Amino acid sequence: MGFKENILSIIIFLPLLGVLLGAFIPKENKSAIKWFTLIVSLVEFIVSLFLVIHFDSSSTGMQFTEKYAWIPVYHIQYQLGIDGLSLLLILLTTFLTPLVLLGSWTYIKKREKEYYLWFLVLETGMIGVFASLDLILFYVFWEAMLIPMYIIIGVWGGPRRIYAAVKFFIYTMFGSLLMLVAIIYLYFAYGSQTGTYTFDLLKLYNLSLPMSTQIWLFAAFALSFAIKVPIFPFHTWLPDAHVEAPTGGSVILAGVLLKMGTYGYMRLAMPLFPIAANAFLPYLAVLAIIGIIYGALVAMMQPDIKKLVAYSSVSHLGFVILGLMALNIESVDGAVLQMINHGLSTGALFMLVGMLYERRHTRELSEFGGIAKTMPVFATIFMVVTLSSIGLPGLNGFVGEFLILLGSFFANPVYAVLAGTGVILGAVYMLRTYQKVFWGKITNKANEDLHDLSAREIIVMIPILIMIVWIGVYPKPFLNIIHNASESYIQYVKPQTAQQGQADYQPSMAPQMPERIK
Amino acid sequence: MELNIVRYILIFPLLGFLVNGLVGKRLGNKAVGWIANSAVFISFALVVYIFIQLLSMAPGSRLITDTVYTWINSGSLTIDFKLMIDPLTIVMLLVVTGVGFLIHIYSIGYMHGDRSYSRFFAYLNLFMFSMLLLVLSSNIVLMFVGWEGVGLCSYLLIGFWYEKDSAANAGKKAFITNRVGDYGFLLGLFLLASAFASKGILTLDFTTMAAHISLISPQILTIVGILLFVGATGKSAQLPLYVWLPDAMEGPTPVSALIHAATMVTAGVYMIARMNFLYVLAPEALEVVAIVGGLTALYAATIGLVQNDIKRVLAYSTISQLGYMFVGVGVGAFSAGIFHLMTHAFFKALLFLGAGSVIHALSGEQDMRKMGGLKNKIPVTHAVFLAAALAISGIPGLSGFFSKDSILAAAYASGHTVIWLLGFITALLTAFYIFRLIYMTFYGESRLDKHAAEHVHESPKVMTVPLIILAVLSVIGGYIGVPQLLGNLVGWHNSDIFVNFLAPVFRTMPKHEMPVSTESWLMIGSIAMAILGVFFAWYVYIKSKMRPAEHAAESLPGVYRLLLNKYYVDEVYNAIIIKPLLWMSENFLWKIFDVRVVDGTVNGSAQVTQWASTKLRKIQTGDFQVYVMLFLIGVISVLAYFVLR
Amino acid sequence: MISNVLLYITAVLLVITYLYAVIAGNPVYSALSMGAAFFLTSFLFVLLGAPFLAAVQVIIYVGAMLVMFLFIIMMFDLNKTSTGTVRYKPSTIFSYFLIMVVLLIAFFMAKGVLKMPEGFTIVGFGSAENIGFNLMRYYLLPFELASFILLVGVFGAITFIKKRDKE
Amino acid sequence: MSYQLLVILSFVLFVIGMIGVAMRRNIIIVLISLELMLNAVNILFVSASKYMHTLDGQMFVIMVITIAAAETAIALALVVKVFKTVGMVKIDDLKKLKW
Repeated sequence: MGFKENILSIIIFLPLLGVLLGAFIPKENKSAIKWFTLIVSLVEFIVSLFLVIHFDSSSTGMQFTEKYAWIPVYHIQYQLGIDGLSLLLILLTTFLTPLVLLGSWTYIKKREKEYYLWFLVLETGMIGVFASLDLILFYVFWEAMLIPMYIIIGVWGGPRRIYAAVKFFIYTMFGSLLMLVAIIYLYFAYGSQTGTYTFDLLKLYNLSLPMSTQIWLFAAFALSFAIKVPIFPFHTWLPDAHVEAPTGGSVILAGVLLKMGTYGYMRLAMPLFPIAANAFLPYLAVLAIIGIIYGALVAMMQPDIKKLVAYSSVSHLGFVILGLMALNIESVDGAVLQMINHGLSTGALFMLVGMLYERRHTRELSEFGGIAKTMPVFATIFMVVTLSSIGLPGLNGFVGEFLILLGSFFANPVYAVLAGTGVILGAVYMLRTYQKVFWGKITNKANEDLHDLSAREIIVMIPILIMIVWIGVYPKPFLNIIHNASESYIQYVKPQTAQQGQADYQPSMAPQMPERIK
Repeated sequence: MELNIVRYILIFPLLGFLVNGLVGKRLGNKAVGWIANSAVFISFALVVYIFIQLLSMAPGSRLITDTVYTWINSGSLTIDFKLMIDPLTIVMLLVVTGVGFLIHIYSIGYMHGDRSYSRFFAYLNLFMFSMLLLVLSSNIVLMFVGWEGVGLCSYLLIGFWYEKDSAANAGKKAFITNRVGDYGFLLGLFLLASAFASKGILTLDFTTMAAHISLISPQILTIVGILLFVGATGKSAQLPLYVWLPDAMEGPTPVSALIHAATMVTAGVYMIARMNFLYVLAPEALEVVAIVGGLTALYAATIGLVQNDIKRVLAYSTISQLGYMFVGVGVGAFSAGIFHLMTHAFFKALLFLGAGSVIHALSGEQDMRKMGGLKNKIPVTHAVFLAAALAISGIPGLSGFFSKDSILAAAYASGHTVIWLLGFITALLTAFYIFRLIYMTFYGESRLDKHAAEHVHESPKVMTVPLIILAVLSVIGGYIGVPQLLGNLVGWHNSDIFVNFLAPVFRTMPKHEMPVSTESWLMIGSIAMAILGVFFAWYVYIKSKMRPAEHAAESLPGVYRLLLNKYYVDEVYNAIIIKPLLWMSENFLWKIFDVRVVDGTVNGSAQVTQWASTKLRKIQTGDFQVYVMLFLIGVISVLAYFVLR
Repeated sequence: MISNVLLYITAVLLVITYLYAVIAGNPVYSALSMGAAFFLTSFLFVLLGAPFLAAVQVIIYVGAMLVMFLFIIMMFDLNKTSTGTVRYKPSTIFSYFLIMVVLLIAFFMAKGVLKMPEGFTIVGFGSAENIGFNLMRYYLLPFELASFILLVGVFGAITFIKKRDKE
Repeated sequence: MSYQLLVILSFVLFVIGMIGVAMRRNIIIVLISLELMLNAVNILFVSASKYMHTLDGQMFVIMVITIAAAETAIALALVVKVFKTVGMVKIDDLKKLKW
């Protein structure tokens, strides 16, 4: 029971321990609570760096595995393990949480204690989702993480928070219940095939079901994750949830929670049901492309900045899904990287919008204009994040989008041609927003004496900016971590593709796994 | 040859950007100017050093590379951060750093007293970095990084005075129009990559691609060529994506000179020259390039005839001259295109900076109708402006003559008679509009405002010295590329140094020989056109003192208005693309589809549930005896079912 | 044979007392009729071999519960407040009729005629001794739980009635 | 007497009690009917106990009696409370359970 053997459990439950201890801090002592939770989350981040140090990017299997019987009667295990995909998402979670806590310092003005503690609970849930290898454990974390988010939106949200929180909750529950049914079906299907019952994901990968069954199971999983991602047309909860959620909630929602959907596709839905996945592949890709264009077009017309960023998420996550559906190493690498990128840049955008909201208590575009003059630092940071979001080369967004588009071009040029328009539209709506908020003359009296970012706010933004530049300039370490995860994903899903009719997914000019040039 | 100092060409402007951008405000304007200028100067010095190194190498093997690190690796795709210098690169580097440095110096004077002085120089340095990256990169993806980087700087610098709405709009327009082009560029890149990948060589490196290009079918190459050219039309302001460049004049004048005349807009030409190995195998694509170039040259020149804003005239002139360059590369005369690129960088930068000097002298006035008679008040500016005007008109002996003539000769020689004719007519128009500008600005009676007239002054040394240097370059710059025809007259063998220097870089198209007499006649013809243009301008604006604007407006109102309004292209784009898209997004996608259909479905199901509950709750009478009864009926029913079945 | 006759008579009387308890307009009559029914039940228990239960029946039902009911009725004069007696709803009556029919049919269809065992061999079948033995041996936990429920009932009743200090 | 008749007897008694619960307005009489229902069940238990020759039925009766006692105590306490606050013991006036 050493530190290294149980490192994942430690990372998962450390925030929860923090919650237990933090519960003893009196409610009135607000700064103590803030500092305490911040320190807990920072310690958590440092501990999670341990994973990076000991992560072996050349190994193909799961690492840091833990396995204990949990409910032996039903063969439910407490089984953890991560690969490159989970590692990056866990790091993203532990990286964003302290920033979110620090960013909420002055934003939250009621029930501070509960707010900060709920965030730690949320962190436990999120990391648990990314680390569990047992389907029931996964499901438990998946549902558990809904509760803190529901409460964060519902208690600290905007005027229509109840509507948004309920919408968020019901949408997600609807999907996950279908998933639960599918999980249980899988359990019995595996049992009837092999005689042993298990929820172990790694064993279930080897289960081969007939097409007709796979279709239904895949549909259940895919719908659940599609809502979470969200894939068009299941996206309408997102703008509402984002607009009403407090800044911290939005950041985590966009930064991490949406990734659970894409993670689900990559970890569960696609590899578990390869035949069905291949049958659904073109449809999902088309939905992703519709999402890219549609999200961008709708974002273009939003009068509310936060709603705009929310719709841009729909567009960006369309890219991720497209990357996953293109099924070649470049696109999948790009998709995973784009998950991280989106977490960083959209998270940062939400934080920045939150800072603006804190000053002006409005998010209407028409209320702003000419702010670059009064808030130069803010304007600069916003510009960098905007550029990252529209995929300017040299910043993180480009690497992901480039790989995704390149890979999807290999898979089917039409995908890339259509999805590529999203790149243009992305520039249109982001620059339009930037211009409306920051450029022009100050027309609104209220904007004349806005104070620029405080030191604390700058500290919140700097780590994100560093990551944005780092991934843009030197993405290799990240790609190395991702590499084996995406390769095994392709291996699980691909073989059936070959049988199912190459022509559909492999146009004549596409590569047959080309050699590397020395 | 691997040479590690190449990377320092990039690093210094980047450092200048970081220092000026992060702490520039606290350093004071003087320090900011020094930092920015010395960063560019060091790069320039390094380039000169490498140029000398390059010259010392054998002509066939002039290639210097510098691999910094592996940037992206995914599967079989590896993209290195690798820099490369060959003769083509070094020409671009010299132009970019040389002209760039002069413009940096000029900016010290021009931007003097601006509130955002440090921001300006930070952007300029960032631009230098991106442009150098574009030029130096050894693979097409890295080139795209620079490509987008210069687009970003262009956006930031056009919108430099962001408080002006027109500037902000122009910046956005530039970026988005460029993005449309980049979309084509990216698709071309993808197609190229997948074509190579299907042959088992997934590469985007210029050298490797050049070595294996023959594996790929010409049809694909043609598509790739056209797609890449779409990118070039965006960046280099060709039809139909030229619309952003005239608006880009909202930026500070040094920016117009550096980015929108000398360097960035020529990136498209450079790209096609760099990809010559591909275009040579895709003659149809080259044909498209040449046709678009020729049409743009004529088209922009006609608009330039009637513009009244001094910088806009120059902007349309730039578009027109870029058209020439595309004609040059389009007919396969890559070195001629690059040669014109270089001379154009000299004289167009000079024209812009001169215009900046005029504007500076007139406290910001840009309308030529409110100028006139400035010749004696700002003599230095007048002199250099005249030199540049003569150069661009193609008056023999100046740089523009040599480069333009070699392009036209190549066009004619390769059988593109129509394109040659377009260029030929454009030569006349060019001479006319540029001398119209000269005459309206510097000659005739003064039409200045009272207020402006009092303050007319020559620019300080820091501005005029770069002007003079550029003027010298505009005059003599052509002599490195003297056509062999003229060289023979004075017994100078290999007079076309430039072409010979670049020759190893370019794949050659099938040679078209043409008789000496034809070439001579062509040359005489274009000289005649240039002189004719100057003469017309003199006749119209000085001799007869016609008010051609009014005249034209009366006699040919339709044509005049069409030209003045730039063929209504902006309006057409607005009406057929932008408005419908916005309308559809807002009114259909968002308000109907999103809110009504999707949310309607979701909320509708919630409402159905709620409606059903309000009806069903009537069952809940609150009367416990009814509950008892119902409960018992339920129990009994279950019991009855089990017993009676 | 005699016991059988007694059983029939008791059964008939039971039905009558039950009916009267349910129908009676005055709660006092109703309560008293219930008392009669409890006595009859206790007699039935004796006939069915449960003497201990018969005793308990009388003690608890008659001695405690009936008294309690009467006490409440008297104390609050509840017999005077009641106005209407029965809520006649044809549907209700019909449903109960239906229930009855279903129950009876169900029972007859389930089994044939079941005879009571005649010779009764176990000595002191329902005696206090046997009951106590069973209760303490096999039913200890339910027994304790029942005592607990009683305790809760006591507390509950007291707290309900108790006047709050604040009010 | 057959076991069957005893069962029928208890059924009949039970349903009579039930009718009382469901149809009387006076809350006291409703409670009385409830007790009568319990009693009917007790009769069934005891006869079953005799029929099956075990004491288990009788055990249950003891439990039922205990529960009935507790229940009556609380129910009557409630009646007292309701009477004090509402001043009524008519069951159709107590419809606060609605919705």
